[in-house]
Amino acid sequence: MSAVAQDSSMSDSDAAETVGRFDNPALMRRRRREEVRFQAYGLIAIALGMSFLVILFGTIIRDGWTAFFQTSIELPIKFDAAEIDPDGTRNANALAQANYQKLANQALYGQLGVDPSSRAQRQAANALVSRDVDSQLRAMVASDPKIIGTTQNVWVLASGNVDAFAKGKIDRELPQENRQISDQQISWIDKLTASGAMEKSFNTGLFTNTASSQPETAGLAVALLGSFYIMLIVVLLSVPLGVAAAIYLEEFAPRNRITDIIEVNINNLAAVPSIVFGLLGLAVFINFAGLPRSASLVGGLVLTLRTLPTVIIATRASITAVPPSIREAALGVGASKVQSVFHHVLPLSLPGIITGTIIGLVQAIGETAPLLMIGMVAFVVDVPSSPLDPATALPVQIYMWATEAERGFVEKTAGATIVLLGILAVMNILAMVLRKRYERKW
Amino acid sequence: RDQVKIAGSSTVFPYAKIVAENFAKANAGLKAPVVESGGSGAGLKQFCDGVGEDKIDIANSSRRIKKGEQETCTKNGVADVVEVKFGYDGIVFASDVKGAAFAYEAKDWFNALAPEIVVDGKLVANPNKTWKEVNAAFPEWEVVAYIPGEKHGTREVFEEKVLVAGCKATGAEKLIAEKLQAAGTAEDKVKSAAEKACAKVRKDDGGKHAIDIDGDYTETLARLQANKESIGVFGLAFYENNTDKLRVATVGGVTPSVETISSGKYPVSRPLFFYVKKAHVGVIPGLKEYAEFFVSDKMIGEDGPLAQYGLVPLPEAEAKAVRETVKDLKPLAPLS
Amino acid sequence: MVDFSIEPGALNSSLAAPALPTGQPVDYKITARNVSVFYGEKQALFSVGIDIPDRSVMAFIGPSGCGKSTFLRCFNRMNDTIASARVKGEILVQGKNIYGPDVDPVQVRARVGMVFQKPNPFPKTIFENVAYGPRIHGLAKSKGDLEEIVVKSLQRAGLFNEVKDRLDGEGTGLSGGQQQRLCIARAIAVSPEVILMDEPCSALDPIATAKIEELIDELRENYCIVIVTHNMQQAARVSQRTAFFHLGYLVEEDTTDQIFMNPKDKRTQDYITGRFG
Amino acid sequence: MVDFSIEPGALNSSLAAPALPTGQPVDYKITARNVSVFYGEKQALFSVGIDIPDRSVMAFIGPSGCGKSTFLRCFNRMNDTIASARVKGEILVQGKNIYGPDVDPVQVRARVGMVFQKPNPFPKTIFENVAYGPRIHGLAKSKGDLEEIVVKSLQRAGLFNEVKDRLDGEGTGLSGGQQQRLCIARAIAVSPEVILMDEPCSALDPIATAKIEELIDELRENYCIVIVTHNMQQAARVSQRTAFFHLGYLVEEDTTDQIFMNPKDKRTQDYITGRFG
Amino acid sequence: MSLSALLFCLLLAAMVAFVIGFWRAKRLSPDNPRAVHSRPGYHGGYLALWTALPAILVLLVWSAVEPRFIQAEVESNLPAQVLEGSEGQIGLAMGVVRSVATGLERLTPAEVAAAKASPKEAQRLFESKGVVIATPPNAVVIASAEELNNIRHLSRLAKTAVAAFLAIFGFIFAFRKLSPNLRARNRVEQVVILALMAASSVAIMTTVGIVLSVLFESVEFFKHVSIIDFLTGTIWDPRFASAGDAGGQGQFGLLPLMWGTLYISIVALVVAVPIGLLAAIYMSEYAHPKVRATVKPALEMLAGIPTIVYGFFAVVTVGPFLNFVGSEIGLVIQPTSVLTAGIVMGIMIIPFVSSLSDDIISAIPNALREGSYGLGATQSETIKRVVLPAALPGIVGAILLAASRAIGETMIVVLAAGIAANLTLNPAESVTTITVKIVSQLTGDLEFNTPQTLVAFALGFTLFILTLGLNVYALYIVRKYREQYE
Ligand SMILES: Nc1ncnc2c1ncn2[C@@H]1O[C@H](COP(=O)(O)OP(=O)(O)OP(=O)(O)O)[C@@H](O)[C@H]1O
Ligand SMILES: Nc1ncnc2c1ncn2[C@@H]1O[C@H](COP(=O)(O)OP(=O)(O)OP(=O)(O)O)[C@@H](O)[C@H]1O
Ligand SMILES: [Mg+2]
Ligand SMILES: [Mg+2]
Repeated sequence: MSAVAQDSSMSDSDAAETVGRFDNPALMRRRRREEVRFQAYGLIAIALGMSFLVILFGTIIRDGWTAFFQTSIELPIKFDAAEIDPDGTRNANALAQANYQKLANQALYGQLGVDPSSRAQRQAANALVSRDVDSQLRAMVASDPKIIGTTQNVWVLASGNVDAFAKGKIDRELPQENRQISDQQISWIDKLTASGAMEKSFNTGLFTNTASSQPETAGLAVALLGSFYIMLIVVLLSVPLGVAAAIYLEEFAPRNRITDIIEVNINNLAAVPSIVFGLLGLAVFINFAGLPRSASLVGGLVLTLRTLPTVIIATRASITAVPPSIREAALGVGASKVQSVFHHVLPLSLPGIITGTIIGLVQAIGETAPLLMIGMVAFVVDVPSSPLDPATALPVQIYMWATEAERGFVEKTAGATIVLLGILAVMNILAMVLRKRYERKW
Repeated sequence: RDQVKIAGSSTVFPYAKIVAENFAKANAGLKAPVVESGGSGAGLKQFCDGVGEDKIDIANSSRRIKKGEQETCTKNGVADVVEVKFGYDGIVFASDVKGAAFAYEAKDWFNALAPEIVVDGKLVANPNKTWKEVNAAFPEWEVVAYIPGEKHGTREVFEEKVLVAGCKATGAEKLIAEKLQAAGTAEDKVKSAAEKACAKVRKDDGGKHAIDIDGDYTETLARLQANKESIGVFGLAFYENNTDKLRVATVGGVTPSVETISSGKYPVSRPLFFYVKKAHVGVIPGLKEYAEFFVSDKMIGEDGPLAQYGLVPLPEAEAKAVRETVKDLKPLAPLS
Repeated sequence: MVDFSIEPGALNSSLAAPALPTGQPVDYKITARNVSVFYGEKQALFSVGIDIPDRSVMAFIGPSGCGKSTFLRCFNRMNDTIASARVKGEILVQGKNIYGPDVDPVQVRARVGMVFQKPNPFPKTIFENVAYGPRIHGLAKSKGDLEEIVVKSLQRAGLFNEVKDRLDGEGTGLSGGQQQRLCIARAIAVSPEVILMDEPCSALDPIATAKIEELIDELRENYCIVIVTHNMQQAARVSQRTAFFHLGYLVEEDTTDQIFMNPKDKRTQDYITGRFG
Repeated sequence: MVDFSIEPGALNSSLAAPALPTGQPVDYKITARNVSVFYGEKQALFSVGIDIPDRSVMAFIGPSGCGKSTFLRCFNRMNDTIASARVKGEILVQGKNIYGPDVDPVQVRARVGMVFQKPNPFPKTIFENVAYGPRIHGLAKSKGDLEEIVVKSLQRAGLFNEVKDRLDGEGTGLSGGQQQRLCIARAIAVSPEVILMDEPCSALDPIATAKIEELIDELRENYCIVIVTHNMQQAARVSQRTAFFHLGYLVEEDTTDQIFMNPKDKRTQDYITGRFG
Repeated sequence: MSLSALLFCLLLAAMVAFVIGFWRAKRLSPDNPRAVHSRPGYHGGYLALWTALPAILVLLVWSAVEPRFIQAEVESNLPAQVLEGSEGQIGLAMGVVRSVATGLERLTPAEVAAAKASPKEAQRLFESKGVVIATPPNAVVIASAEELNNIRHLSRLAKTAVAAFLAIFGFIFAFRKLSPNLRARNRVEQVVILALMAASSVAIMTTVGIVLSVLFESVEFFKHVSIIDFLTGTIWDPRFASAGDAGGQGQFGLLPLMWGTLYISIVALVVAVPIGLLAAIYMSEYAHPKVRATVKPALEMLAGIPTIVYGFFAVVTVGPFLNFVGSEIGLVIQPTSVLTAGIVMGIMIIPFVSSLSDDIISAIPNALREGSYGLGATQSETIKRVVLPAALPGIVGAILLAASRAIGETMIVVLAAGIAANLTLNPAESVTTITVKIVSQLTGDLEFNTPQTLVAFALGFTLFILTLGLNVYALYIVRKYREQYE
């Protein structure tokens, strides 16, 4: 025993030889330090993990929150009957064919005092509003032909570059030739802003628009719907299949070579790079089964196979953690094996199953590579009405926007990521609630 | 199927998108085509997979179809393929907007990136570590160039129009050819073998001088911003959309632009194609219309949205020929 | 050391276990022949044979680790659930070999109930613990029926008063003895024909023990009961016949009186007089 | 129903528990004052106070669910591990309040060992189970030392002979009684100052029980032992003082002789004569 | 009736059968439920299964075969010049026929007549009903389309009849079997177990599918490149088939890629396992439940961020940061390096370790912890020596899953580790992985039937074998250290 002063009055060394050993203060201090250190490690680990999360989210949100706002310009547009409907027949087809862009441009020239005879000036002014303005005006006319001949104040979308400039993504201080926005345009923008004819508002188009080659009109509708279909398919297939497979392997399968092979095989599937699943999907679902390319059904099936190993592994792990005495208790009152599993083991392993499912889903919702092989990395304009129609998915949209050249897509990329993270957060909160309901200690 | 399906090059993808979008607006009864991006090779592979409703109708490509690919096509029953060349893609060199200005000659690139260069009439391992050593007019930056990875069609153009040209200009090619001949390479193969050797890129210093980029130009841009003293290779369209971040270098004294490229003054560019499956015309609604719409003056003309985006338009004569080809659906003759 | 042995002679007076009426044709509920059990390579039970009459209590006694639980678990094929365990020989319940090829072990277990050595309540409410068996066997026609069964079983197991106001509390939140009684209630709730009890009273205080013994006595009227116990007095009190096990062998089996007062085997005698080991 | 009560008079002769020598200044190892325990809202123990002398055995008796285990678990702050449990009052071990603010429960538990009601061997080998405590407390200088401690502890718990040739077998593969003895061996391997035993013999046969009782007797020479038991004879045999609990209250606490022969409280009397409930 | 309507009807029938079975079983022995082997619910299930299952199986098979059969039938009536064409061309023609057939079904009889009269009118009519076709349909096409509609109609009728017959027959068969002795539970449970088994066979079939979908192309690749060179080569330089030069073959040495894969995965695990495991331990053993309830799902979000976002994070933030740190301490850390990729990937896979381990640790029975505390062990000792060993198999499973994810990850590596295949020990240099090469060879502008693209399949196959080996080893380890509690 060391001679160091004893640090606890508990250690009254009354019961000398044998009993005093716990008062080895050096050892005790070491153990206590060990304990503190261990807890600290845990805290540090959590702190690290959370700070990664915060940093990642921070950068994404910093880059992306502006995507939820959009610059528009208010123009007094004269719906000139001579321009729109020269014959005066109000024929829908004729109305659709009219040159609405011109109406907007003319309103703009008036607003800014542009000299219509200078081609350069005209072009510079035209570049302020979105090329999509014609669809907007056409839709207005189509829904209410009575506005023909009147002048309406219309908020039209500013072009991507103007939007980026208004959000400070293009540096005003740069020399003109290095900017997408000329000095002339800047002065116009300043003028519009000063007069209140240029404002930022919430960008509903981000959710309702489909793919577009211009950042200001590009939206996530197709991707959201595609991801929704995919997730629906993945949840409906991978959870029952995965849980069933795990139950079979853990509770019913005889322990032998074959189950070993299956076990290894499932673990192995989890390591197969996701693009290989894409190859599989291409070979099996598209070439063999004849399902259409680019369809979210195929995407869902491929990601189901991709998610399955995760669900199976997590489920098996939590099934093994259920103590055998619970199974015995059930069998002892005359429950069959199937009953004991479904009545007792499964409910007890639900938290683990939920975790596995969530991790699998979270992984599936962020997957791009396999979708590349089955044609979902695509430009899709039409909103899919069923899982058999061409669609994209959120991560794919993020991937495609990330590789776009235009400045406006940079914030769109981050904005779409925020949307994805929002969905993840919702899924996680759901899982949290479920897990809480089923968690038990015994 | 009531919708055209397209796949292929990611370089052509942005152009195809713009056309697809406008196509739908211009044709009320027809749906917008679905355009996939996955690389020319992947696109052509699907394209040559056969005819049928479940196969794609058009393949975009940033290079010409290869002989082997055409053979596969024929073998799979895709006999008649219409080749449509719709414009050029300029390839530019750029550094960070606040960085130094570069005025390249092809030989500068060769001297910077080749594994062996000519010094005093002899081939030696490339000793150049900084751009200043390559060319005294350049700043003292370490040689760090982000060049397209080997999977990119751009790489081929870079090698052919820059490295091999530089190789020839510095006289390295001759030395290499001599060396090959001495090593016993057959006479008729020496030329191509030497050209191939010229296209090699140095790998010394852990490969930090020439860094392959497999991703897109956004990746190159990100890397450039992470390391401001470096040079990247971009497409003209990408550069034009990012002039506030990039400073373009001249090649042979010519600044790259739509005009200089279409006039042929700027040397580094490549044609862009798409291929139409003739068997699907008349079966898939909108296919022929799409192809015609694509090559119309409204799209690929000098004032069209593609040029606005950065496409180098075809010279008028070529454009006219292409329109003819599309109209008559003239199939591509077997390549030699 | 305190002497805690029971003098053989003393048994007669203090332990009033009624012997089986002789002369009657005995109706055996369980018959085991040549039962050997292996855990992997290790043999835990060696060729044991026994006949257990209906409407009576059979006690298994013997030193710890001698194979009592193992043998008991053979009667409802509970050993099937241990991967390494292998059972040889045959066990007839009501004349039918429960290890026969076309036998459904589930049905065996429904007929042969079991209370385990370590209390193992389900991590559910107390009510659900007891109601589980009747539910899966469809013993209750209505909710009222079910409640009645649960209450009755809890009462018989002597637990009802303690838990009556928290039937929807967790079964695992009970004290050790309460858990054991809960398990007993759970077992009798399905009224099996045979009840196997592996030291049902080891966690119980004398009063609770008395209640359980009373219950056993009552159940004996209709059922066949096999009980493992370390408490010799208990064996003497509740059982009609007793079997003594040692190192995996059935050493001696006879009426309880015989075993306690007149053991034939030296080992039995040594054990019950505490002169063992 | 068989009468299994112990006549108060009979105790004197058959149970030779030596009472504490009187007149000496008593040296209390544990002193509890006003201890109340709550599980969530429910109060399980009501303001209990007790003094436990050193070098003696204190037995807790009482009906199932009366709070014996709960109280016992207060002595080494084991209740800390149950999230819903709250302890009020103070418990002094060797004069120091173990619920004091600067007390390390770990150190408390090292000094106050425990054997649990349900055997809970670690899923390790038998050797590792016993070696675990000495290892973490650094009690063995060498491998030989450690082996010696393990063997000795197993011997004292009366398990060594049964498991000597499979020390590297799984602790969980033992029979119920063997597991319990393993847990006892594990607890004494670290030779704590106080040993708390929650029904240590409930899973044991008489011989093993005798061994454990012998062990308790032996340990008493140096340690303070608190034992929960349902077996009145056992309480009488091994303890010097006995405390009777009922419904969360400490009803009576006195020398074992007094409690069994001359209980002051009606409830105590009823309980030990089996007239309870 | 359409397939979905039929399936719906069968499900309805199954429900009815269930109810009938249920009531029938209740009547079997109303007083003594024990006299009946199985609960009424199982009898109901038995009846329902017999009613619906055979019919559904037959229907599914029928529907799988039907299109081919119909196609063959209609095809045989197509004009000869179409039939002479390739299979694809016939397919295209059939596509048109199918579209026209759909169109015809949407027309009123009067319109049909009009359509038959004039192809142009037909095209216009179809378009007005939402069926767009490329060329005006001629008479032959319309005739074929009508035939197609007829056959479809017939087939649908037959299908309905067969399904109805099977359902009724199955119901009667099963109903007559209902008796107290019927082991309905066992039967139903057998079906359940079969279904479970089928579910676990999906995994096997996936593997088979994967092997098959990469095997042929791999074999094709090995015709060009010797398998030995591939496996033992130390240089990866598959030359781009340069301008007009088809024979541009390079060196396909696997080792640098394999090394890169393993190296990056190891770095990722070195980041993720300690952080994940310690976080899991802290969450399940120390933290307040509320903290756990928020931290756990928050960490899980890390797994869902698209990898391209991670990739750009690596390029823009982590790479330069490491470079800066390196230069401060006098090391050259390239912005794209093993470290960058490993660290970022490690961050991504943290939740795989943390969440799964947390669940598994929480599932360890409390009695074990109490046993350890009772001996005076500190909480950390208890965790390290009792809880973790008991939880080991599950934790290994979690780590394996994380490792798997790391090995299979692509996007992060492309951006953060580069695409240069180096065989280096220096973590500050850039390497590349098998997956990167798979993706880049598959998605590039390369010619598709050259070794340069075929190698992607060989790589996929090799990776498959590689991870298989790792998993076998892991299984062996788990078996060895497995601890069973209770
Ligand atoms: N699952 C098992 N695996 C391996 N051996 C086992 C297992 N269960 C029991 N044994 C061994 O079989 C023998 C008999 O065990 P059993 O549980 O039948 O004893 P027991 O008579 O019930 O003892 P106790 O009275 O202590 O409960 C013992 O040696 C025990 O160690
Ligand atoms: N974890 C717990 N949560 C809630 N209530 C509990 C818990 N543990 C014990 N109780 C309750 O506290 C009371 C006292 O329990 P305790 O375990 O102390 O009884 P005991 O005297 O040891 O009984 P036994 O002899 O049956 O073991 C009982 O009513 C019990 O139900
Ligand atoms: Mg036992
Ligand atoms: Mg207790």
